[in-house]
Amino acid sequence: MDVLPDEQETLIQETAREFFAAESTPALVRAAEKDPSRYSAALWKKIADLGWLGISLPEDCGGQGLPLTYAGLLLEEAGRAIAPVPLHGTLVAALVLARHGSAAQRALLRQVVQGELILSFAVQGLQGAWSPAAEGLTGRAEGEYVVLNGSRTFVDGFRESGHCLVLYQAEGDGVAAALVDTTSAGMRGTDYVTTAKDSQARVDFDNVRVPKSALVGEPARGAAIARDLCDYAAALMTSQLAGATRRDMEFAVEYAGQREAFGQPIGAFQAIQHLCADMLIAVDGAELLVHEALWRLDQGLPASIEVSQAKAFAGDKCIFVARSAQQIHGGIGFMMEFDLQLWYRRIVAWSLRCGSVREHRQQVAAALLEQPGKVRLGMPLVPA
Amino acid sequence: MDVLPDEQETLIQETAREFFAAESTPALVRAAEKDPSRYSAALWKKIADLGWLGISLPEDCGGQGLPLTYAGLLLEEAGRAIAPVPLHGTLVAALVLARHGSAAQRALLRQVVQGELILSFAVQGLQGAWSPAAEGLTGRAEGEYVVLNGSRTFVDGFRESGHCLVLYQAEGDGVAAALVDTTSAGMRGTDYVTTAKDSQARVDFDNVRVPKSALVGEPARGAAIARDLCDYAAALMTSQLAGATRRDMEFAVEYAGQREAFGQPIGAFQAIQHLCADMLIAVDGAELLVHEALWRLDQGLPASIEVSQAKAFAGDKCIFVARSAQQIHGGIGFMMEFDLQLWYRRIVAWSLRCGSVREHRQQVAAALLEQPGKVRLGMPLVPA
Amino acid sequence: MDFTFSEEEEALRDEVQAFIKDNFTEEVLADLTTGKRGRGFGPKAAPIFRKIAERGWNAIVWPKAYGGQGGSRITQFLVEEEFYRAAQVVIGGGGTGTPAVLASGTEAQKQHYVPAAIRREIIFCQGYSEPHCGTDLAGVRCRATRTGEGDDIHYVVNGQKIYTTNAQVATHIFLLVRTDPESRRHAGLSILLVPMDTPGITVRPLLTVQNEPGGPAGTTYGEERTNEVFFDNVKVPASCLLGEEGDGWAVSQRGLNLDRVGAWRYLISVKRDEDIVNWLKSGDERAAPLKDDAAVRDKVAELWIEGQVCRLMTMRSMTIEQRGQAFNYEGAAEKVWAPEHGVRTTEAIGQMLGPHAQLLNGSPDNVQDGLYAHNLLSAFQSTVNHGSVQVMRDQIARKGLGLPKPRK
Amino acid sequence: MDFTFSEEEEALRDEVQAFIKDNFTEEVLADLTTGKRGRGFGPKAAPIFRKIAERGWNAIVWPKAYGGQGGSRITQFLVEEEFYRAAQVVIGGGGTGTPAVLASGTEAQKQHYVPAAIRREIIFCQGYSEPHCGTDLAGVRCRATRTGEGDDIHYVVNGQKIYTTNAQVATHIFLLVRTDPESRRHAGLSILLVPMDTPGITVRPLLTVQNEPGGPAGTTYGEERTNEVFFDNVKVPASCLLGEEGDGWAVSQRGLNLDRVGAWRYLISVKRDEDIVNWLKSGDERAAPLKDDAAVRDKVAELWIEGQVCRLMTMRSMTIEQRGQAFNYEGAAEKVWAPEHGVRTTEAIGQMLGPHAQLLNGSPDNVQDGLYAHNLLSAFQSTVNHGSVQVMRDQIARKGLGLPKPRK
Repeated sequence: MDVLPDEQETLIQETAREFFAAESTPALVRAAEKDPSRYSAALWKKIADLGWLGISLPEDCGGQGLPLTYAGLLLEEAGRAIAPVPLHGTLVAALVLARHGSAAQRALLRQVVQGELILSFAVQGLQGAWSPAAEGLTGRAEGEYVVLNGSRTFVDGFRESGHCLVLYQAEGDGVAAALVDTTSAGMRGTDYVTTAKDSQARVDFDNVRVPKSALVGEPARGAAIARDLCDYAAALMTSQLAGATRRDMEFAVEYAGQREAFGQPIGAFQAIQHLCADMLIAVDGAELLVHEALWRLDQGLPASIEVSQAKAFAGDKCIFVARSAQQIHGGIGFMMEFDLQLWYRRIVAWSLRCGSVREHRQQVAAALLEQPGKVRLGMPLVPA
Repeated sequence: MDVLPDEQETLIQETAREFFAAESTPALVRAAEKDPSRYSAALWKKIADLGWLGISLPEDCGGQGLPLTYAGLLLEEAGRAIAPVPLHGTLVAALVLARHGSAAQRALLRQVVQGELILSFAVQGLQGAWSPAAEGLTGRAEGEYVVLNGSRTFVDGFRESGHCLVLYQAEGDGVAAALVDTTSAGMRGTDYVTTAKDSQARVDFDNVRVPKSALVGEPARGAAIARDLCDYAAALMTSQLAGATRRDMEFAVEYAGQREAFGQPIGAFQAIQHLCADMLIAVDGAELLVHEALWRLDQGLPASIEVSQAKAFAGDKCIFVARSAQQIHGGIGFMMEFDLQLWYRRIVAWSLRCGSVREHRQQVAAALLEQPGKVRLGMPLVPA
Repeated sequence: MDFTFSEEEEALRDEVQAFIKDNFTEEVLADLTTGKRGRGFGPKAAPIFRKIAERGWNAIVWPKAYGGQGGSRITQFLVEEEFYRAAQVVIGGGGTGTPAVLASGTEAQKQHYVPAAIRREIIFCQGYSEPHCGTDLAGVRCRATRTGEGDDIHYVVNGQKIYTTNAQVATHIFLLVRTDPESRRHAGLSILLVPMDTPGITVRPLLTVQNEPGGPAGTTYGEERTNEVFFDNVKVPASCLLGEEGDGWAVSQRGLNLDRVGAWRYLISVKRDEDIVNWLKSGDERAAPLKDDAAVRDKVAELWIEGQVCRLMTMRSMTIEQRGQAFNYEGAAEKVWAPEHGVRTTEAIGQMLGPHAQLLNGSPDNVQDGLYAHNLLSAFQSTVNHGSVQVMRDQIARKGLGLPKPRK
Repeated sequence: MDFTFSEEEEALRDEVQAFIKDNFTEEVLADLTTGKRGRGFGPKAAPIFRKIAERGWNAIVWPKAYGGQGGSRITQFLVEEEFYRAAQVVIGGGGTGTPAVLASGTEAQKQHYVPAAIRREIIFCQGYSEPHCGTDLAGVRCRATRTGEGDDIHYVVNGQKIYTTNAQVATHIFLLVRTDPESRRHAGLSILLVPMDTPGITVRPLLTVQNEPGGPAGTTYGEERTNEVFFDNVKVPASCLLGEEGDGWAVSQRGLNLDRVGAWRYLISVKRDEDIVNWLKSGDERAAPLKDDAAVRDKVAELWIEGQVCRLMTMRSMTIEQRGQAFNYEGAAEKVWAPEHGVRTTEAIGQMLGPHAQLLNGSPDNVQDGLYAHNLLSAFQSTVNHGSVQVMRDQIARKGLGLPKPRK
């Protein structure tokens, strides 16, 4: 038991922090918001050159084979700098493929690691529910193809991704996953306009024919694959969110230490101090929870409930922190020309993605109340 | 529209405040806690002598005929001084009898006004649900009698009351009410041990034969009578609770102004100041809500939702205020020999009586969501 | 106590609602939304304001001597509520300016400004905040130097204001300046009523987080634009001084009871409480599972009840005004409770809607044109402007509860 | 990062659980409950503490040189958690006293106090608070005057302490006194280790809100009794001085890292999270409708997650200790989060149980012997004792975030 980053973890984290601070400047973030792709290809290339896209991918896929906690720290740092790159979607899909993909699909990961192939994933239907049940998109077997019909929503980076890892309901076979070429006929992405000004899209499937070679894993493993996808996605989204939120808090603390009112730095007022203390506690809590979830995922232990705990907590508290940071800044925080809003808008979006507070709490409640036996904090729960 | 007490209301309130401050001392409260009856007969007599037991009863029942808001202000002041008297139960039952009772029952009210007859009421079953549905006690007609079987819980002042206004489910006839002589055979009260150290009891009915003359109102009006009983009870409990909570807050403010730490009165620290500000807002909110509810009840307007609003808000916020008052006091507030805990223990109990936060919010939600049409704040809602 | 509007008031409400139905057509509402984007109120909306002024509805509470109706504050509130509900229009006669002129102006100033403000020929914007001081206005540095002789006695203004909402459409700025350069804090300040077309005034737009894309009609928080206003040797006649020179702090406080409360503040804090209930009942497929979720229902009820407290606190403020009493802590309490309630509602709705709460105006799949997403971007602003909740809580504790100032 | 206990630690847990099962019989538990009522630990429980000491479980982390095991802080935590869970017993070796003696004592003092404390022959109570100063201990007035000569150099203590938990069973008091009468605030204080049987010491019981009736076994908050301790010309040998005279503030701070965190604090903050879930699943008729209510489920999950944060913050503190690092703000953060979480849980359960949450131990119809009702009476106490949440937040802001002190 040692819940803080060790030396090597700290080293990677600090290296990433310095890199992103230098490379992912607010000017770059603003430029990406105006770019149709919504990301910086130059920054993506630099990240790939550092080998970070393979940080937690197996060595036989060209990765570094480091534990998933390292990917989490990387996402925290990318989130800290609100780096405009499709890191989350690519890493999540790649991790699933590394674990469950065919040899051909795993071979694709070398391109991913080199920054030549962006991936996305698609889980939610029109209702927006975050669930491995894959509602809203059905697949019908037709010879050597599966024909997909329906919709996926909130697919981040769809437009720039070469392949999209799609969950669907296979007729008679339950949940299944396929790695779909995003240029397939009948597939149409429509960009959302989000608070984050990011690249989330709705994707409609109109008789999209997917070759069976694109299916991921055995049919019997569909539910497990879907579960993994949801767990990786929600956990790493929490990492990214926690990282951004910590930086946002630091902005507020810095500002409070400098800005004067009533003859004092406003940070000398107890009301501001106590607010900042609560902000720190909230970010720390989110970070501890997601570290545990990622560590368990990495160890191959059941972790869905730990993921839900982390995302539910972060979804609730990170908005509190970011809103408080805005409040401490007063009017200036609200101005487009001031950088703080760049963080706020993303924290809002990220806290809502990959499962709402309500949904993740429902998972935790079911595990607490629907499983037999007494519960004890510290003893893992199993999803109901 | 004028939502603050007018001159006459203020006069009554101030008179009651002075009276209770002088008469309902902490020493008297402590003595009553040790008395088997849990109340002060001497104080009850003085209140009766002032005519206050009839404050909002009709003049033809010996009352003063003042609007129900006056009874509310009286309960606030009694609550403020945590007066150990069965005022709430007696007034609630009397108000229902004045409105729905037979001539004989209304005639009893003269005894009530003179302080010679204490009343109680019984609504809840073993589940503790606060509802006019009268679950848990059934009445079977047998000739000129109704035979009651089942249980009632959280009946305050049962032991000292001469009559108890009981809700029950009449076989085939829905909800009904009866004014039951508490010495009836088969009726057994068991005292609860509550945080308030008050006189709440469980009352079991084992073939209790009640003459039909004891029934209140026409059978067809049972639901309306039950609704009135619940509304009066929850509203006036809120008044009592708000009054006690305001005093509790004042204790904390007084203490914060005097107690020194770190070279200042603790009330000079912004953290304490802001906490006190929130406490004031909370008490004001509870008071405004219950004033509106009582005013509407008095005007004969639908008021059940307004009552639920007031009780739900007070049930949530008054505990916050009282707990904060304890917190501001530090260790001393926790000591039996210090008076603050007398208030805290009652605020806990009263916030839980006559419907929980959860139950009252359910009523409000149903009125909002189950009734047709759009809602608008300021336009009354009808219970679903 | 009395918790209803009078029959006359309810009749007036009907009349106003009928007027709104007749006049606020889709076209006009679109025009107003454009206006909120900082490009003036447009040709379609302007005549309606004239009609409102003709009926006296924007001046019910002002004295008859200056073009008002000499009526009740409660009635004025009722009418303001209807207009704000229908079209997010604040019809009050001149915002901060008019009450201050009535409280501190000379007879000539009252005659000049008040009737014109009622007719909307004069529109004030408020020149308070400066880049280095937002909440702590006693730090104002914008300088006004008195100079000249005889008929040419005037002030020369130099400095900068920020967050000057509506500066782009206002005819005058209600300007807090430092007239005594040796003074500190609250002393040595004055109020000038400066025509915005005076040479040397530059207005620079400041775009807000609500600007790209702009919010839908009905978004209650956050203009898409506010302004910086620069003063470069601006010459202002001495007749523009409101009250005594050096008495600006007191002048700015007088008549400001209602700056932090009233129909606008109330409705921006509670409107989403109503909206989300009505949306849950709307039949939208995404609403159905939420409507029957007890956790959502519990939260909706909690928020609704909090909204009722907003309403009752507003009614309390109106009662105090109508009785001619002074606020103690009540305005500050409302300015804490209502904005923070608005934030709680906004964030709770975000949690109900989940990912859809990210989707702004113009996005596919958004909910009610992104109303709730736009709220998320800006609801907290109300906890900052017109006195932060921190400063308001200080006031409640000190004035309302008599708690001591920290020892120096 | 590593989020598991080692295999050895899990084996030890099994061993401890088996020990508890064998030894903490109903009789012993009843005896312990009586002990919590302030009447000593009783004859049945005492032998068990000896067995625990024999196994070294209460001294895993202390140095071998003084009777400890020289083991890991994490292992110590694990064992402490099991004992506190089973019987609300704090098995740590001597509470505040032992770490302070280890940190600041002479070799002779270490040899004298530590092994005896491990064997439970010495039990310290903590003499910090005085009636006029609870949180602000720098205001201590209890006087100790140095006097005498040669072998008879001693202190004469006069004054009063309050909220001295366990003074009625302690053998020694860890006493913060003012040795320099001219001193102010943190200067001029000293620590004396005073035998409680010294003439001139009077212990007066202070009954708490938990006392009538007493809480059921398993109530985690609030003793039923604490004490005032009066010192009337109490003669204390100079050898009882811990550390240097005048250095008492530093001595009291040293080795106190764990005063605000650890198994006891963690469990009093989270135990009800588990209890309410287990009760909801218990089949109690009153639980059934709650268990399926989505609002209850949402709240239970929210609290559970908060409880996990308590656990992880505790593990963070243990990690810092185990690594031999110093706390910055982490102990203070845990002392804010965990107690306030305990209050939130307690009040939320109150709202779930409704009227039954009023019913105390011994009442008909109560839930789990009134456990939750007793919690309602006292959960907030944890936000006050051992440093109030206000003072803890000050520390987080100043130490953890570097925010400035207010300007004088």
